Amino acid sequence: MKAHRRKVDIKHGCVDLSHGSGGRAMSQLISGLFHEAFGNEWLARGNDQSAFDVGAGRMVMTIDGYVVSPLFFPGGNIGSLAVHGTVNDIAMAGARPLYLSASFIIEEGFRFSDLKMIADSMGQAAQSAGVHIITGDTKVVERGKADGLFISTAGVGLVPEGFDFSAENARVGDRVLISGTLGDHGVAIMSKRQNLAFETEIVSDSVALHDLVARMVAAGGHGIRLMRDPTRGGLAATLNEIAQQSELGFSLQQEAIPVKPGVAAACELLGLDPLNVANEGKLVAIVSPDVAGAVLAAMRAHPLGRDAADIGEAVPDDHHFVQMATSFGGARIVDWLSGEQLPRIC
Amino acid sequence: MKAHRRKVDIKHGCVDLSHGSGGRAMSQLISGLFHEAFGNEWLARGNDQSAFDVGAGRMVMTIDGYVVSPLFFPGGNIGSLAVHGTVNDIAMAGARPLYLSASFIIEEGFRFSDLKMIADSMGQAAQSAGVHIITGDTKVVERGKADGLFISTAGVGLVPEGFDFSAENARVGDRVLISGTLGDHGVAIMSKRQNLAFETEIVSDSVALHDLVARMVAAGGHGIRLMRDPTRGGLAATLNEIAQQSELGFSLQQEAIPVKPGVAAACELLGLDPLNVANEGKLVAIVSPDVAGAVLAAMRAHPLGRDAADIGEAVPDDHHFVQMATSFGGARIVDWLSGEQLPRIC
Amino acid sequence: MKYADEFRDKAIGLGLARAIRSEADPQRPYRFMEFCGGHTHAISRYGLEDMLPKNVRMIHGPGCPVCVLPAGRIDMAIRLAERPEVILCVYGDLMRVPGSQGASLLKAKARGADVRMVYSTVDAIRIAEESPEHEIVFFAIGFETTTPPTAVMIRHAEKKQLENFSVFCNHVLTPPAMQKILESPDIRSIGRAEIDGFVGPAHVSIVIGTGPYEVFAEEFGKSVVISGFEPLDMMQAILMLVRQVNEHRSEVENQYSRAVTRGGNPRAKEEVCDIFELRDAFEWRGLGLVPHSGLKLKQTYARFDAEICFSMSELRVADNPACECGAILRGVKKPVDCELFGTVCTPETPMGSCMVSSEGACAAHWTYGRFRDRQRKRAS
Amino acid sequence: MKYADEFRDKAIGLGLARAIRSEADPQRPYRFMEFCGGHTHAISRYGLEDMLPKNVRMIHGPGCPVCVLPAGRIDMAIRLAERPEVILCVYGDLMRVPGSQGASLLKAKARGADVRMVYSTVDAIRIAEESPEHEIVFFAIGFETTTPPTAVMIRHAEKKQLENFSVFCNHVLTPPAMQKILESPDIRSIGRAEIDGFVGPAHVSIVIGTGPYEVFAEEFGKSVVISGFEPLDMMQAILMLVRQVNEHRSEVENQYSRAVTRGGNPRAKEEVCDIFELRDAFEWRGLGLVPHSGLKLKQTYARFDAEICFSMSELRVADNPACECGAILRGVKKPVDCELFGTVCTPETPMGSCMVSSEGACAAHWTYGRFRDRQRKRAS
Amino acid sequence: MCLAIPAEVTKLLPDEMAVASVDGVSKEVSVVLIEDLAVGDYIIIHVGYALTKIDPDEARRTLELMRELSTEGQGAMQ
Amino acid sequence: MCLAIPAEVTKLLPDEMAVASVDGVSKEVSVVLIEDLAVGDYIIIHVGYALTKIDPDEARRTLELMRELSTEGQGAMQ
Ligand code: SF4
Ligand code: SF4
Ligand SMILES: [Mg+2]
Ligand SMILES: [Mg+2]
Ligand SMILES: [Mg+2]
Ligand SMILES: [Mg+2]
Ligand SMILES: [Mg+2]
Ligand SMILES: [Mg+2]
Ligand SMILES: [Mg+2]
Ligand SMILES: [Mg+2]
Ligand SMILES: [Mg+2]
Ligand SMILES: [Mg+2]
Repeated sequence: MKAHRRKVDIKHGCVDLSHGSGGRAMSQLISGLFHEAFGNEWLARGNDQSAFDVGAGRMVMTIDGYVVSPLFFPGGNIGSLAVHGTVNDIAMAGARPLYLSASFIIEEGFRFSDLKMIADSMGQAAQSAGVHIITGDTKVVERGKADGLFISTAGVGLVPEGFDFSAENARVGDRVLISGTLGDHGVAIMSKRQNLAFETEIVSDSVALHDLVARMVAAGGHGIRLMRDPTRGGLAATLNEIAQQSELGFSLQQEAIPVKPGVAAACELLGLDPLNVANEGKLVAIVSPDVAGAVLAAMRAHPLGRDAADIGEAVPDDHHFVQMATSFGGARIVDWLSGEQLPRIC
Repeated sequence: MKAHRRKVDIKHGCVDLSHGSGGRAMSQLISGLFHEAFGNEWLARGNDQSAFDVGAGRMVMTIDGYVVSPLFFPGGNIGSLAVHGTVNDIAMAGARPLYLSASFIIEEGFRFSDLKMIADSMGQAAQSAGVHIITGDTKVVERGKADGLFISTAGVGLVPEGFDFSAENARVGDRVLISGTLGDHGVAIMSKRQNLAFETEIVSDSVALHDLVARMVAAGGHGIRLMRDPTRGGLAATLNEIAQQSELGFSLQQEAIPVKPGVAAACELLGLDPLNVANEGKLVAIVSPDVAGAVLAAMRAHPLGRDAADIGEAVPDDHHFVQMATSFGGARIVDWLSGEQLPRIC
Repeated sequence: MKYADEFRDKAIGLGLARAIRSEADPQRPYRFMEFCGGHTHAISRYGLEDMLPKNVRMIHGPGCPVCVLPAGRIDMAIRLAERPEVILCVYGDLMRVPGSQGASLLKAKARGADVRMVYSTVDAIRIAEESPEHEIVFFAIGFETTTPPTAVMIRHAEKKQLENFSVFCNHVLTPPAMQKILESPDIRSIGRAEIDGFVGPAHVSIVIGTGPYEVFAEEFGKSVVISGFEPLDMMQAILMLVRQVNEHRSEVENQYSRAVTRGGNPRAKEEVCDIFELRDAFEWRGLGLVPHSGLKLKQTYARFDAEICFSMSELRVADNPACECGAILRGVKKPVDCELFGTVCTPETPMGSCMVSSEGACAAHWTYGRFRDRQRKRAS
Repeated sequence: MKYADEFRDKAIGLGLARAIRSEADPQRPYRFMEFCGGHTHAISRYGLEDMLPKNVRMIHGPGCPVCVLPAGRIDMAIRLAERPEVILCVYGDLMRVPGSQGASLLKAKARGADVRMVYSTVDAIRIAEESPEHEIVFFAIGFETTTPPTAVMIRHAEKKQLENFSVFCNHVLTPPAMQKILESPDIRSIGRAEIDGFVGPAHVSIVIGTGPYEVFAEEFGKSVVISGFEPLDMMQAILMLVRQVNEHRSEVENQYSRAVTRGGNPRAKEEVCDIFELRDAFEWRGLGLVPHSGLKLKQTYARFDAEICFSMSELRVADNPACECGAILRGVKKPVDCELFGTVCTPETPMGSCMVSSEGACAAHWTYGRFRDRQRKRAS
Repeated sequence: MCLAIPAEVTKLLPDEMAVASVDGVSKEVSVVLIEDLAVGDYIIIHVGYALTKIDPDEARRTLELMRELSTEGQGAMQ
Repeated sequence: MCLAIPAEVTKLLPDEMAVASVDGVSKEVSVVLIEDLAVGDYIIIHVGYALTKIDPDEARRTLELMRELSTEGQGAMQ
């Protein structure tokens, strides 16, 4: 008399309110779709939380909400993004990412087939980043109360002994290193927005950076002050934040900043500055000048740091300006963007 | 020439897309509203993640999405709920909750004043639970793409040496303890739904249970097999899940199950069973019979366990049925609810 | 809860159970059909089956308006809801009822149809007033109990001159369905239930009174007791039926005298008569076409009749051939006799009408009673 | 990027800078107004100020259609967008422009008004076709460059017989504003700018040609060079202006000969003439009423004129009295001369027109150039 | 579907509406189908409408009868 | 607002539309304001419309002139 668990009809079915109401339908969706995609021993235990062993030391925790539109974009989808983004925020602390948790908020009517593709991408992204999605939660809201799917991903990681990357650590004279070309993710997303629609071969750079970080830490050790991934708001926002927190300024060389021609062209078309455009697979590292060369070499030796560049230095500045010598020979400030109407890029 | 940071106009203002675009407006919202409400040393560092020290041992991690509607309900709001729910999922592992992270997905047009009330509630709930919200994220989506505000809260906690609460731990003969009256949260929420609207003095039981759990653990030690908070799907869903995972059945006494008269009446009115209705401040503990008395006494000695009751036992059952002897003298199954159209209660 | 709690008293219940056991003749079966799904639900919820002697058997009748609604009518409602201008207001019970090919209003809603759950017809009127740019259709279902509120609402809509409001009427009547069960012409294929008496639904009789059941006592020689829905009400009604059978009486008795009279509620009956008239026949899931068993709006109210306003064409969908609902609703078979029960057919994925609402025979047995199958198996 | 990258060559730029420095007479000031916000933006973006000798000073003119839009027109657009039936389509630049009391389209949108950012007028037409139940209004702004696309769209709407489409027209003209700056009657209160020459906007002249500027050379004795927007274009144009001043010439020269002719684009001009006509006067933020400086739809196209379709009443809002935009737009003051600059007034919370778009004088200085104020302070 | 419960009338409202209460839970219901309603009366409510009043004497009598029958049963078993 | 950039026409489309490309980024634009357009032409695009064609000879001449002026400048400084 045991009800045989019929598989969710992934090909034709879609999420309805019953999948969020704590009943059997929800449990079937979770085990039939998410556990399948993330499959690991922790999820299999079916608890509302998962336990793991840690050695004594310093851990980091982070969380990000992912609301990118469209959900599928050139170079990835919200699922891979939701792993990469959180893994990267952990990695930016110099930490080794360990475990993730994911909260899904789903609009009724969302197709199982899309959900499966997204969950599979998450599973694959997690696997290749060496992390496990050990716990999660699923909510379903009425049609018109969400935009298909939102994912919030939290994560924890282990910080190597003695490391404490933080935005206030930059010192005057430090070098600013960037791991590759800027603006790829934002341009890839914008190319798919109905009112902007343009064709480009640019794809999102969305990728997990923890391995690159590990190589950099090996090369630069405590000479690395801090790292950050220039996501929303782009390099401009990231450096302005660091300048504020560390109470200094930055002086950049525009010529040194790598930007793909397609990204530059799309930005010209839209009236944007690539320095304000989001990245999901790049990092900025502020490093002491004596290790900058070694760290840059380590970056360039890694596939994700092939285009890495030393783009400037930290300077004393009680206005905390980020300045840039333009390729043309002048100088200007690199400011935050001012609430522009950019699409939802992460 | 330093731009003086004008405070966000909490009284009259509302969230617009600029507050989610990674620029200065977002940074002002975060520091002016969230940091103020959660104020702690970790957030103040302004990183995308926060680090903390841990001793070696076992940790738990959990996440939940909160999409409750309405956002403000008798006995709490989405903010307090988003702390209590996550703290409780940690506590249910027998763990001491330590750190939370929160992801906010906000619909443009959301009033700052409401956001502040919610953030303040979160801050207070966190403080009285002895946890810190150490990192977070804010996204803003277009009007009509969310329902005011969604919060996802992740958390970590420390499991005492040797404890491993898990849904597969129940053993035949174990007692089923419940910490208090059932259905209060769900009824409080439903009373505010436009199409159901009824008046009641029932308020949500939303509260953090970690302290109660600590007392129980002190009293019952390793005799406690597992704990769980019967949230979405109510006691029925929780016990059915445990029955499945532990491969046994439960036999309950309806007379022993505490339900407030107002909750019972509202359920009659709506054709619901209180055992399917959500709780946010109750726990079920499955404990070995030899410690059941001590654990129950410890519960009753705690203000949050005043109405605690021993409601039944685990029985061998290869169908994993949850059965109940009714107050009237008959017997029935207590099943999951079948995708009923309940309002969004958590 | 006054007038509820006192009728749930365990001690009295055990006493009534003893009385039934002592009065029922162990040599003969007592087969009573509780027509109403509300009774089916109460039996399951309180576990009454355990309290009756083995030879007193309750047969679950077709009295759940959700269960008996044919798949074709659900398909019609879905088509209506899918029209961009239409907001379909429904009682929550209807959301999961299966139409053809696994369709349901719940799934239609997920795919974009505007389907709103309402608690009362009053809410449907409010929605119509709030959304003048939409067509609001109320998906009316229910037995005689639920029909007066629909009638009142149509009268209100007329008074308020609402032009964006109509009703998709699926109201059905109790007595014709009982009659169908007793004189079913397709007895050969399904078999005829041996029924010694009926537990009649008190909430229906609050409106129509006890009178309409007299035909079953007089013409069909069946005992009838109109019963309330609290467990003591039902235990008393069963005792009354046992006594009628023992005494070879076939009468209509009124157990629920605290709210039911012979004539019913005249105001409610008048409201219904003003607005509705009988259909020639109406299809019931499991029972097929039943003559004079359904209501439609009178010609004078045609402008509130969604079937006319939207030129809805009648859809017919064959029931799943493996589903034994027809036989179960007639009391000829039990849920466990259906090979789909509990495997393919569960409340999450109902294949037939009886699995749809918690008042359906199969759903009630699945949700509350299936542990007994195992006990029986062990016993045998 | 062909036709862009080669005009951003640093070596040539440094050479042109040296040429300017060597040809400019250190004994006299050269005060050139770049009328167009696009030029202001280019100067800031490439840091051209650093490359010019101190006595060659660029004065940022009023040529940003976003900045000069009066708060009253924004309020009018907000009122329109707040109508439930209206979808207002706007170029993204407009979203943050302040109306009265801190209102903006961005905030109106957050509070529920349906405001859609479009990249092109083509999108507005598409939205109108997709949403026949809504009124689509295109919030048209821009100088002569941007007017032809609006005209083309109105012609399309006519051809497609779109009945739910109209235009809230705020198109303005360059030459009348330049003239206003030169002959402003309120010179006493604001002061008159000393301007030796104009850098004319090439994109405007692509449409209208160079001819309309001849009056400034001939009647006002000002040097004019129509210039492209790449940094080399601007450096060359400045050099050409320095030479005109040195040689006491006042001519209209065309630096952007690769796309600008004396007559402009005849098709574009014809489209505009067919559909628009001059307003008697139009209000500019910072400049006040400027005669014959704005366009409106001709009577024959009145059905596409949102101001008529929605009986929009003219709203006037006084500018913030502390805001020095008027003087800045005339070249009499610099952003730092305003006491609100960078404290109360920033791009996040613009108080005046010049802080609104990145092409505004104050915004450009804040976003790209404010580090120079400190250098100046240190130097002094 | 035929779910109906007894509730006390605690307030009469205009437009043939009333407030009905059960154990502190109260809800507005239509009483258009009932004649001569007074505060303190008990009614049976169904989908937001009162269907009838409960006759307290009959209720008492029914309960007494049940008690009797139940004791008879007890006697019979002993 | 007056943002306009040069792009190459890579395809002519019906309804006076064309595809314009810049460094691999291509976008459909209206060319209704332009006469005699051919694939390979460069145009100035603004808010989705081509405003004019670029004259390649004039462009070359301008660049040459700039180079000259720039060298003069160099000479002047030395
Ligand atoms: S179990 Fe399902 S298929 Fe079988 S009779 Fe019941 S409703 Fe029909
Ligand atoms: S800084 Fe602001 S207030 Fe001052 S002139 Fe500029 S725009 Fe006006
Ligand atoms: Mg983060
Ligand atoms: Mg991040
Ligand atoms: Mg959860
Ligand atoms: Mg980050
Ligand atoms: Mg959880
Ligand atoms: Mg939880
Ligand atoms: Mg973040
Ligand atoms: Mg839980
Ligand atoms: Mg519809
Ligand atoms: Mg509007």
